[in-house]
Amino acid sequence: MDWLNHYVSGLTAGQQFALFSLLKVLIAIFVVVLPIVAYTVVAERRISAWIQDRVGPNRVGIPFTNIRLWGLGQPLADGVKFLLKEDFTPAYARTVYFWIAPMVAMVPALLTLAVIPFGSQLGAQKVVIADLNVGILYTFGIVSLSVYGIVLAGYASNSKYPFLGSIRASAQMISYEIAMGLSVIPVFMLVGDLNLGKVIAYQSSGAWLVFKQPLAFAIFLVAAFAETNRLPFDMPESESELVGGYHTEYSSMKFALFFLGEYAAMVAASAMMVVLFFGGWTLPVAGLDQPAASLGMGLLQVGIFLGKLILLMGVFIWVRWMLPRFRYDQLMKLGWKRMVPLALANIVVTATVLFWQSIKS
Amino acid sequence: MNWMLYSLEIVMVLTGLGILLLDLGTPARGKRDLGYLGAFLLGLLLLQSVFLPEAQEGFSLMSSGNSITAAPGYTLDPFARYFKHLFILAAILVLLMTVDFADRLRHGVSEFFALVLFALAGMSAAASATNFITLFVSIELITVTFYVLTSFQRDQFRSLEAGVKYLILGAAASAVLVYGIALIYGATGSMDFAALGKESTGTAAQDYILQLGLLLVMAGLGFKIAAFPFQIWVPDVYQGAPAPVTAFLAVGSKAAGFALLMRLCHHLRPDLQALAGTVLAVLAGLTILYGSLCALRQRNLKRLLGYAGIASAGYLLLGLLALNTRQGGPTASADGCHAMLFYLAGYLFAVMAAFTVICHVSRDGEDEDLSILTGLHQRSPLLATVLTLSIISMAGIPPLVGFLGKFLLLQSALGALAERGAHLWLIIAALAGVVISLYYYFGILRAIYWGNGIRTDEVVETRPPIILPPTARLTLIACALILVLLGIFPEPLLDLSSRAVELFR
Amino acid sequence: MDIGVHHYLIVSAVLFCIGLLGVLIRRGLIEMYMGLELMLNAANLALVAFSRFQNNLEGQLMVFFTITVAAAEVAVGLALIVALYRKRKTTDATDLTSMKL
Amino acid sequence: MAVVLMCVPADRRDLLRRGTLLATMISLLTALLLFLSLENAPAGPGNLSTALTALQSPVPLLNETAPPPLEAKYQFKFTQRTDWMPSLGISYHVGTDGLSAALLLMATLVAFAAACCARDVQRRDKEFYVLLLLMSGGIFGAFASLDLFGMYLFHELALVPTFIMIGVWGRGEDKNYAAYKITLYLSVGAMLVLAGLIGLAQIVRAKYPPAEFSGYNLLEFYSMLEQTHGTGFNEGLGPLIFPALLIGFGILVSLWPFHTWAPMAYASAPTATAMMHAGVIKKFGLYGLIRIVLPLHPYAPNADYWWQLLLWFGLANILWCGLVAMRQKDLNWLLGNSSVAHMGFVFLGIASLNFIGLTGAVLVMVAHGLLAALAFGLSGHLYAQTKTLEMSKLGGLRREMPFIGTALLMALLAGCGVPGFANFVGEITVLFGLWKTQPIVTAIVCWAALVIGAVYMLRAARQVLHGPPPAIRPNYTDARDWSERLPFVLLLGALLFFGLFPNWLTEKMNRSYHRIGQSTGMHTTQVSPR
Amino acid sequence: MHETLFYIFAALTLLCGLLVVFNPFSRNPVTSAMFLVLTMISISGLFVLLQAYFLAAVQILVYAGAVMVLFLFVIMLLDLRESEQRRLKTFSTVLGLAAVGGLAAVMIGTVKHAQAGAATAIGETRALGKLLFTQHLFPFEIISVLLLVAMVGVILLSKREVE
Repeated sequence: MDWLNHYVSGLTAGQQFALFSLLKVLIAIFVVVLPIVAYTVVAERRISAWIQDRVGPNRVGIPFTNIRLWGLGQPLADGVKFLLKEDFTPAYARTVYFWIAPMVAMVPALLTLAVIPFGSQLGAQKVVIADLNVGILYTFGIVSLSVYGIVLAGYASNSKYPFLGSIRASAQMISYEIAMGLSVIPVFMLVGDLNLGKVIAYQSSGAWLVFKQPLAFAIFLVAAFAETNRLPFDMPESESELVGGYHTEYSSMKFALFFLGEYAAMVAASAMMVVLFFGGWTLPVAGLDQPAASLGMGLLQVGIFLGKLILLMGVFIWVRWMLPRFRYDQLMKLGWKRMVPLALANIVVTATVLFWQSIKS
Repeated sequence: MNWMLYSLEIVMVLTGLGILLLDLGTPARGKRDLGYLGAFLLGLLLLQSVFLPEAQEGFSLMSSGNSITAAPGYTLDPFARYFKHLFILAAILVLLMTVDFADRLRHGVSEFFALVLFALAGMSAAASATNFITLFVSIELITVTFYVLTSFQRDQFRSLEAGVKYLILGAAASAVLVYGIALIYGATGSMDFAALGKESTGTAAQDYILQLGLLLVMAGLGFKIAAFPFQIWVPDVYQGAPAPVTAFLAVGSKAAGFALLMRLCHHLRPDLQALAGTVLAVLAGLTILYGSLCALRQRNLKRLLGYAGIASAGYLLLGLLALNTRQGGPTASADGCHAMLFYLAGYLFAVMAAFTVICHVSRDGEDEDLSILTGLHQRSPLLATVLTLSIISMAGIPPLVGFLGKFLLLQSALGALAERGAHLWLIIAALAGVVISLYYYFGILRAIYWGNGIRTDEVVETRPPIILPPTARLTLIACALILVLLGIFPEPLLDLSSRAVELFR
Repeated sequence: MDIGVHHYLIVSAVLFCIGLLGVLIRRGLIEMYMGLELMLNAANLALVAFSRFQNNLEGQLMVFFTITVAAAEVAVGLALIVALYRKRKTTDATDLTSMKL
Repeated sequence: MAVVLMCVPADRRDLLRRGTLLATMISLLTALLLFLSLENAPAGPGNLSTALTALQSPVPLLNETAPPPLEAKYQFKFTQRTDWMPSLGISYHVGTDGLSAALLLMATLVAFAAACCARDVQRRDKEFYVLLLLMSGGIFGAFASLDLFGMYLFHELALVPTFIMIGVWGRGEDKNYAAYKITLYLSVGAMLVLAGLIGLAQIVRAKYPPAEFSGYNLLEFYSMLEQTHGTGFNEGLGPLIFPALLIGFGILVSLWPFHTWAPMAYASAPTATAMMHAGVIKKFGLYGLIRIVLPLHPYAPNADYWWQLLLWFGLANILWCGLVAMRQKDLNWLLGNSSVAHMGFVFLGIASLNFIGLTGAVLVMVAHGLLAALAFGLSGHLYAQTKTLEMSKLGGLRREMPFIGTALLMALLAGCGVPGFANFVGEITVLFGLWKTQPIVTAIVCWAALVIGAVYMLRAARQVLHGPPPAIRPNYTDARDWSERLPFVLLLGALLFFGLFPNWLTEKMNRSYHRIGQSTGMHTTQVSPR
Repeated sequence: MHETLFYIFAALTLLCGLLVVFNPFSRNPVTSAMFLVLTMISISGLFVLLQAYFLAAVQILVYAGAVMVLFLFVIMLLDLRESEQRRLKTFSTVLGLAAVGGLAAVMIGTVKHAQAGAATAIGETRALGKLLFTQHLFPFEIISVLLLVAMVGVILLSKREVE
């Protein structure tokens, strides 16, 4: 380790920053997100099976052995399957966009994670890729880009169902983005800062915001479902109406990218909720609400964060199999006529309370 | 922050919102009456603004006689107040005009009323703007509202076409305006108009940036007032937009542009004033000639008035010429602005009267060709008389108020140029413009009184007399009376407008 | 070389001209509108650059307003273009000739 | 009065007609009274001229404010001055001296006659009478006004009525063209005048700051000239004022080469309009030349150059238009051209730059006003009967219409300057005056006036009144009763009266004008009579 | 670092901007729109370099995230595939090029001498917010009315015909 220390300290501040950032990015993607995504798929299938009172995928274990491991090898098998399937591009598709669309769908979800503090500190480094002052705005900016993947996919496919799906998607995502954005404003009014680290710090010194702002949380949750195109809001891909929506024409790895993108978006949304409403890496016990002093403590806090994240992912999966799909007009009505006014009311109430408090003190 | 200071804008917006809300509970037949409500409330507002207590002026902390500053970028000096009166008056007339126009607006009369009120709020804010942020924001409020208003009759292609043209060119003007603001901001380091008056501290390069920025800003405002190179939207938009919108555009939007231009020019430091004066002089001459010459061939009434409006924008620019003279000093420039204010007030009534007549004479979906006026003097003597008066006033023939406006403008321009004898061509252009304008204005008179060779008795058979609703009758008579009375007894208005430009002295 | 305000300004000026060019020579209304957006963005860039180098936040504030206005303008504008398209099945500026002398 | 008339329902024709007649009659009587009592009136303020203007024009009587020192100095009577637009230095200021009193008398007489002759208007007569009154009210105001702004404003009142009258009630194929032509020409002139007046006012304001701030006042202008000797006209836009006013007023009077509107408009206009315009309104330009341009002459740079131009243009008026008149086939065109030619005399009289010439010019103005009204009135009567004025289609009318025929003959004779009529006196005085400064011109003018005038006038008389009548034509009726004859009788009477007793006019004029001429230096510096 | 990033973003901005207007490979409006998105994002990068983080985020959020989606939406809805089959008029193109070239020369010539003050770290969201809600509250309110107008307008212009 000495040479490493030596090497690192020999670098300029800028180079150090670049190195650590790169490291963080690699870890976040390959150690955190992709495994979670992969196993969420398995979890989803198992949970749905459980809910529907069947078994679910339980065969695939370690390849070439007989060890089944409760089907934990399934993601690998799926991945191989995606890679090996024929990659088919329809003749009438707009080729360039057809290729770009899946990537555009995948990237924003990953980018969102850049500002999420997964933990407090590991050594001297903060466990966040970019500690932005305008973290939340950044998140929303990136999230707003995620619609391009779907829209482009629908456009590039040059076919009826994908097109309808993408139209729906863009309208739906833009609409719920508003509700989502409005819902978090009270949070930041309470915190007084846009930095996500500060949000966690605020929660560590008091109650979690889910208790202080239950309405905001509810709206955010619902909007998150819509943003990730998950049931009950999976209009863009509703199989029973649009075959597969925007990805009808996609196959093989391109399809997989959409798939992964959706789950990555789920991860991102859950992570946001953990940070905003569930105290992030803190637990109100045993001094876990202070920034970590040691490496072990730091890792533990990351673990806490991931635990909360997984719980929320579970909620996502659970809801998907419990609720029926909305009709499109109902979805819009809910978004515009219920969520937005409620979120606005929440802002006003919070502002009033804060104002009143400031007068009293 | 004193809310009373903003009370006019607040009330305007609230009235608009109120109309939108009331629309929900009003049966379809009663919706047009919301226009009366709006006009009535605006009337009250006008009263309130007239009697806005003098104590309002007590906010003044500056002793230089400058305007009172509430928050940065907003002032409620007599100048702003004068324009606010104008805008409110125009809006009242537009609302009243719209009530009779309502059955041609199939897509929501109440929204129309509300949009008019919002545009009014924008104009009102523009009159008070003293920094570029407020300027930009209020101009955009006006412009965006007019995009919608212009294309309001979306079942008619020409209305949409007008809207799209206004949109593209308007947006381009906004972009230019913002870039100009950026450059000025970069050179002065401040968004306030007042910063333009400070002595130059930077280098020559800084000055170039400032000048370029100023030119771009003037181009952006030139679009609003339809000065020469930026006038291309005018004829199509005037023709395509619904008549009340055209009227409002011709009066309100233009006046707002002039208000801003005047205030801006007033704050410029002398060398910039000279630059602006020269540019404006050239623009004025070209605008007058372009508008007058193009109007000659027009057959469409609204289009004709559009070109005539371009020409009158040119005359109005004459009022800013005084900037160009060192010797003239502040008094000369104040005289010019005084003339502009007076002209605008007269122009308001003339234009409103003319468009109200057009509203009643033209039928739905019909093109406003000059021939619709044929036999008007027998179909409705009142309409004929009022249109005649308004045309005469616009043409600048005594004793109507329009004459006095042109007289004042000419006087100020001559006064400004007297010391140097320069820009003589401009005066000649202006005079030529007036003469040319008589040709096309009198073409309208001719259409009213003896048509195009059609015997008048035949006309009576084909076109029934026009029956006017009482409010319209009242409005028209009021407009005509004001045109005449202000022409003969202009002193009250002169007094008002000279008090409004007091701060320019 | 240090990056000064003029670097940003040149970028913004060039971008502005590109946008203007787009407005002038493209004939599709939507493409023209995109050119307009470029112009507005160029102005924004200039404002932010000035704001930064003058330590004055008003420029950024102006950008905030500009962005908002642009959004509103785009909404209205696109609605208009759509309405036009419904009526005439065209979004080409050269087709807007119903009102000629 | 016009406003009152507007309220009368359109179907009461007699009422309309009588109302108009009454109005013009009252103003005629007032003007007469004013003219007669000019000598004896006190120098102080009086309301008579105000009353005259107020009768017709919309400017009502306001409270009187300023005492009139200047009025007395320049011998204006019946003055009244009231603040109108104090912030602009414009006041409602009226008053009369010999010159304007004479013109007012002539104007009211013509207006009365025109109102009498308006009977040929058959449709929409209400509008016609309203416009006629507006027109005459305006011109009375213009002659009575002592404020430059008011003068201009009152004159411009006639512009729109003329346009509409020619357009609606005019005759002939070209009436639209004629209407536009007269309007545009007149407005070009008016614009030049306006610009000149504004420039003038600015110089007056700059150089002559009196206690009560003004600028547009005629008397202050005189006073300023007298006190400052006209400095201020050499700098800035100053040098342009004189030519602008000269040309502008010239256009208003149909100065050659800007005269082409006049014959055409008179040929197309309805009778009353032609009478009013040719007789009275056109004289405003001359009035302006005498009132404003002439006093300015000694002080304006390059004035002599322009003055020379005026002289030659005036000469061209006589010769050119006389020759053109000779070639006319239509009676009204002939009369119109001859009227333009007569204007040449006035120009020459003014351009002669001496007192005698000026007196002659004013005489011609008055005489020609009466004459033009008479001639156009008669031709209007003819047209009403015959529906044409082409001289080849007329002939032998004197037998069928003895009264009209005789009157027309007398008018034509007056037109070619037969002694006994006022025209003769005026023209001869002009020539006397001109002789002193421009003998060669005078010779040409003499020849032209005598020969050309005689040729076309007598030719007209022969063709219309005598000669063989066309084969088939309906019976024409003469002027039947006194009401039809009255205007012609009055006009003829006045012509003869002033022809026989010109002193009646000239004395009053001279006395008041002398003072102005002296004080402004015209008389003393530029002209040395002996 | 700052310089490199500036040149990267500036080049990207201009390149993408140019491709919005002139695309030698495609006349498809969607392509233009996508390059416009890229331009916006690069400009946002420039904003970050200028330490205007808030505006950078807003730029992406509003322009790239909402405005451009709207554009794309409309293009797709109207199905403007080959919108520019008509030939550009040579004359107007040349004229436009000349005019814009002149303007560019003037602007760049003017702007290149602009002087830089010493930049210090500003651009705090908090400061911006304070400014917005105290001194410039009035324009802020006006903007809100403007948005309302836009909303009303869009609905009016695009709602279905009611008979």
